[in-house]
Amino acid sequence: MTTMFSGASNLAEGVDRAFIFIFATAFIFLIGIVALIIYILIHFSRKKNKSPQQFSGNTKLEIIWTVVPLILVLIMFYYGWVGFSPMRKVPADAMQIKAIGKMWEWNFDYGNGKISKDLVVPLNRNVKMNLYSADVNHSLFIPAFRVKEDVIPGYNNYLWFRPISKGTFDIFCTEYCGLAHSGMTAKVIVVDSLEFNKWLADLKVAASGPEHPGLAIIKANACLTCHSLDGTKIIGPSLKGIYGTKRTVVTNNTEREVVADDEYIKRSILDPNADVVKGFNKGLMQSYKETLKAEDIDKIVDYFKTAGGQK
Amino acid sequence: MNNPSPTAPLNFLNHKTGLWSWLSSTDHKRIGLLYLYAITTFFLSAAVLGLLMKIEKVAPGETIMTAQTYNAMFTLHGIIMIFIVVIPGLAAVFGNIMLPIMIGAKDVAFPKLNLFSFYVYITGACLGLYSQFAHGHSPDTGWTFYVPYSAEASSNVVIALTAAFTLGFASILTGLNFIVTIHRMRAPGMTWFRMPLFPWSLYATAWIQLLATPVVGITLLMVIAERTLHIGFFDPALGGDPVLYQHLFWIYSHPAVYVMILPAMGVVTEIFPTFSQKPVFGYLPIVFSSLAIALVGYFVWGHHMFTSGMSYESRWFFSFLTFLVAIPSAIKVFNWLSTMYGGSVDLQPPLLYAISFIFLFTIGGFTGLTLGSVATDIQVHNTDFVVAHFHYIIFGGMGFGFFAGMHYWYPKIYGRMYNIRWANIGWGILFTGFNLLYFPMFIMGIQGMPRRYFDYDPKFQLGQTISTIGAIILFTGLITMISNLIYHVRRGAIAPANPWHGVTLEWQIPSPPPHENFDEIPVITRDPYVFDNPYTK
Amino acid sequence: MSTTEHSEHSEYIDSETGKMGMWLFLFTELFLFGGLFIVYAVMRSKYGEEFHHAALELNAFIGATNTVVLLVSSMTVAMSLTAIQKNQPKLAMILIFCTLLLAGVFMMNKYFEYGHKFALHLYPGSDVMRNLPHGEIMFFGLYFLMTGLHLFHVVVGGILLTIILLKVWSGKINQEHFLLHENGALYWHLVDLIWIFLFPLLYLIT
Amino acid sequence: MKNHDSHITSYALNLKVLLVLLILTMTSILVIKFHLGAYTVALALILASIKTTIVLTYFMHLKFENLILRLMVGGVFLLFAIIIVITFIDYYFR
Ligand code: HEA
Ligand code: HEA
Ligand code: HEC
Ligand code: CUA
Ligand SMILES: [Cu+2]
Repeated sequence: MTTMFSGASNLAEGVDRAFIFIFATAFIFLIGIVALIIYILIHFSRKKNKSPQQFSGNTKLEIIWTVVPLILVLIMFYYGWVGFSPMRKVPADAMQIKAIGKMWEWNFDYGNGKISKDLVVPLNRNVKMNLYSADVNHSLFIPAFRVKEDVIPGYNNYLWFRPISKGTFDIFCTEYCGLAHSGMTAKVIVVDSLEFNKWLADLKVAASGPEHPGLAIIKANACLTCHSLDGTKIIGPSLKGIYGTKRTVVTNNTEREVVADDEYIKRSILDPNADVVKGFNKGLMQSYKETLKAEDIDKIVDYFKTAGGQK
Repeated sequence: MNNPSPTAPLNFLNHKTGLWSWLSSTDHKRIGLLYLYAITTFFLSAAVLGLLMKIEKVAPGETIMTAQTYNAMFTLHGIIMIFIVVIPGLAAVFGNIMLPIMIGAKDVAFPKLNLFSFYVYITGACLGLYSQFAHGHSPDTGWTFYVPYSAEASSNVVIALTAAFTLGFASILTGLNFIVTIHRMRAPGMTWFRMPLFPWSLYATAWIQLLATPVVGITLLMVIAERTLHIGFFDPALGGDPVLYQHLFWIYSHPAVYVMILPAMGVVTEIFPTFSQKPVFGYLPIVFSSLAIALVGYFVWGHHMFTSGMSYESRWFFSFLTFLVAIPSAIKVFNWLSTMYGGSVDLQPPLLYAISFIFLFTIGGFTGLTLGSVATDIQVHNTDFVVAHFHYIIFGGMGFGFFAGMHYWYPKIYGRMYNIRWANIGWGILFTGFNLLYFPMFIMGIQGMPRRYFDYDPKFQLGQTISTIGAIILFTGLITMISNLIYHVRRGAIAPANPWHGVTLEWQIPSPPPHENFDEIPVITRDPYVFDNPYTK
Repeated sequence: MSTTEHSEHSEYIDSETGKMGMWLFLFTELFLFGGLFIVYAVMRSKYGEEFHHAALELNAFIGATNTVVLLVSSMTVAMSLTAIQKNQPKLAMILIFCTLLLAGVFMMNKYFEYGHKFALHLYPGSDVMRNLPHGEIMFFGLYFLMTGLHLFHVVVGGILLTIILLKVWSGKINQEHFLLHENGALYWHLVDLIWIFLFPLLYLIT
Repeated sequence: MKNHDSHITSYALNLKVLLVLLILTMTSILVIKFHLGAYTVALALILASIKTTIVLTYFMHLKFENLILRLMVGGVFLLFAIIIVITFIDYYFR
């Protein structure tokens, strides 16, 4: 289970110290202010105090309550700064991992074509994440490590950390990036070095063979945000092995069964709301009439027919 | 709008009747009321969206709406609340109604321009709504319109941008009008430092409206150009710079948050002396802190971009300035407390709201400091912590300030009194619901719950559910408060000219004020807050 | 303070008040262009070389001519105000007319300049433009947006001056009441001011 | 209500101002030809600022306006300058 508020990286201590100082100050002031208000309301209430005093200022007090908060905020600034500055000083020996954010998933590239969906890192090793975006702004956020940096197209942003405890932690995307922004999550798994080396060695090199042109089109048009190719249901039905199967659809409010042939798949892409798959909502998928050329759709159909995500 | 009873003396509400006399009036008080009705309507509709979002989040997964709807919803909620409700908000309503009276003038400097800017505002607001219902998707970019997403999203972003642009224009015109009014129309003898503090806060606000709004105007135009002409200032594929957009956006939008809060500070600054029957403590420090907030507020915009990949130097620089801008706010809080200290404090609804303003604003302000510190902002940026921060400070600050002003000036504006008991009850429900709704979001934010999330990890379930319950309580409170006010506009007891024993000029004329405010322009001979006949029962 | 009369009843706004309103409006215009200048500054610091190269495409001669045209028009409009103040409405009308003529010349030049760019298919969104190096896309994007917005102001200023011309003619603007004239002139000077910066930044940095 | 207290700028002064502006324009065109590298921009901007000041003072009558208005104009330009400088704290150090 994920630990929620214990720091799991070397950077956590500095950040938490700043939190504690600010919250402690806030707490003291808030208590003081509330106490003073209650005192005033009781002691100077109109029932008790019928002759208000008429003073209207006091230079000494003004100076005190300008200088004291000033000193306090300078201390806050100081803690914030020292907590932050190590985040920008990457140790030279840091291991480099490329994090690729795209709508709406994370890919972690360990080099040599080894790409993983989860971030696996060795305990007590410095890790530098180089952040790349394939489309819009994202942001890589690992709460347990107290790190976050935006992933912006055209920018070489980075962050680094050294995990100091083993476990599995959340990764969130914290820059709004469209429909499935809240689904753009992943995990960090901190393991010890040996285990890490073994895991990396076993990590399959991403298939480098030529991709089916239909699949490329499917990827390029973000179909995969709503449709999986592995059987899981996302926003739309999974398209795994769809070709030739029987589908229960609702046409004009009547249920019927159709076979997913060329015709049906084309219709689903060009006029998705004509046959709405049972259990799914109408109107989510928009027609791709404007976006996809006829030959592209043929390629998609061919992909389902031949490769079809069969395995 | 208000039935003129046969015996009632002529006042601005009844000296002319008929809808057209309202829609074409250049009387600042009527324009202020038009704004009030428009803004209340928009506020309620956007608030309902907020409630719906909370209901969606009562449990993880999809409950009452899809992700697309949720995203469109927080976008519309944010756009309406920021651009249509809180930025014009207090200045357009109470500024319009009270500013000329408080400085002893018969109207603002450019009454026709004032009416014109109201219609610009309405046009912008309608465009904003239209973007929702026009053919195609509702915009789903968030109120910040960050590129490249806003340049690519297939929704009606251009209409929404045009709406924001138009609303900005209305805001500029209002600001312009107020600056000139304050410079040129003060009653004889009212020197700058004899001016009450609400006009002072409006003066500081107006400068921000005037000088910051055009920047966002041109920025939004650039995004429109980007979408329609494909120029690509912000599109990395064409060599543009997405972070530059963020700079331009926040150069406006940070100062804009002070457009929201400064008039609210002005309102409570009027309320504390009246209900303590005691001069304001530290008049000059309050004046200069308003000006300081307005000025320094221009230079801290980068604190919204601490994680955007800005240079290291600018990150700590902006952090430093952010802390400095907190000092004038601190000065104000302490001066308000000292104003009450030693007074004869009468805990009427306006004061109740003003005191809750201090409480909620302090929480919002201190969490603002948490966000201003770079190290901690890294953790809580774009999480529910930020959402809680700005709801505390906007709703708890500006919102409660607005309610305070509403309860304070209500008898003046309508010449009638609301039910005090129900006002207190409404406040109690509102205040409880408010804290239940937003406080858990601080905790979830620190734990890492990101904002603009349709769905969430089940470990946040408890906090989210409490928060939803809070939203429902808050909803009840709002209904109670608003129905009390609406009901008594016509049926309330007739209010005297000066029910709270205030000393500023608006209390020296009949309620409701006559059409031209003053039969004779008053000559001012002393400071604004002199209570020489201490009120004793 | 002289404004004791209620404004709904007074036909003329106090001139100090009106002028201050105009100046404040000019400030917002400055910040409107200011946003573009910020973008320009940032892009230039990124793409100095390419800006340099792209600027060569612009016709500095037309730019310089237009600068002179605007400066002269600024003077004529200032003089027309002097003429009104000295109670020489005829002269004032002639001078405003000259200003309008110069504005026309300015727009003609712009027409040729834009026309040339369009002939080369150099306009936002065109294929030619899209295939340029990044810095040059930025430069031309800024060029079109900045000069386009400026041109829009020239048109608005022209309309304003026409109205003023008619009012001088009908005697509504006279030695006693010339607030509108003064404000129109201020607006026209602003148009000139902005061009004073646009000219070196776009045409001269080669 | 009337513009009586307004200052009247003479025709001759207007003409002189125009001449100075034209000379400054020529200077900036000529200066560019010298290829002063990084300094050209600075120089062009300085010249433009001088021209701006002249237009503001004489054509726009700032010289004869009250102090408040002059302070406002100065303040607005200063504010804009500061905003540019602060933006460049980001870009310069990147
Ligand atoms: C009315 C609007 C308003 C106001 C007044 C403020 C006031 C402040 N805000 Fe807030 N803020 C917003 C509205 C506002 N904010 C909004 C809408 C956002 C989110 C935008 C978005 O992303 O959608 C935001 C986001 C935001 C961020 C960016 C967070 C992020 O995205 O990562 C930051 C960071 O610094 C910040 C800081 C501050 C600070 C330091 C103040 C200060 O001015 C507060 C000063 C007040 C006090 C300090 C309390 C009173 C003082 C005392 C009781 C005395 C004791 C004081 C001391 C000892 C110091 N705010
Ligand atoms: C003035 C500003 C303001 C106010 C008052 C509110 C009020 C509320 N907001 Fe608002 N909120 C914003 C400004 C504001 N918000 C902004 C700027 C954002 C950022 C948007 C973005 O990310 O782009 C935001 C985002 C935001 C989110 C974050 C979305 C996300 O990131 O996932 C949430 C989630 O809970 C939320 C909830 C609420 C709730 C429950 C209220 C409640 O307080 C509302 C209480 C009111 C009611 C419950 C209803 C009252 C109804 C009636 C009285 C009767 C109705 C009658 C008729 C319609 C006739 N808001
Ligand atoms: C916004 C989400 C979304 C996107 C993006 C999307 N779809 Fe769909 N799709 C759906 C939903 C929901 C359904 C089920 C309802 C229906 O049939 O209309 C569906 C149904 C389908 C079906 C019928 C499936 C079946 O089980 O019978 C096919 C085929 C299909 N989509 C293909 C595509 C292709 C190809 C793309 C990209 C070019 C795409 N979709 C993009 C949401 C989406
Ligand atoms: Cu990716 Cu949000
Ligand atoms: Cu801010």
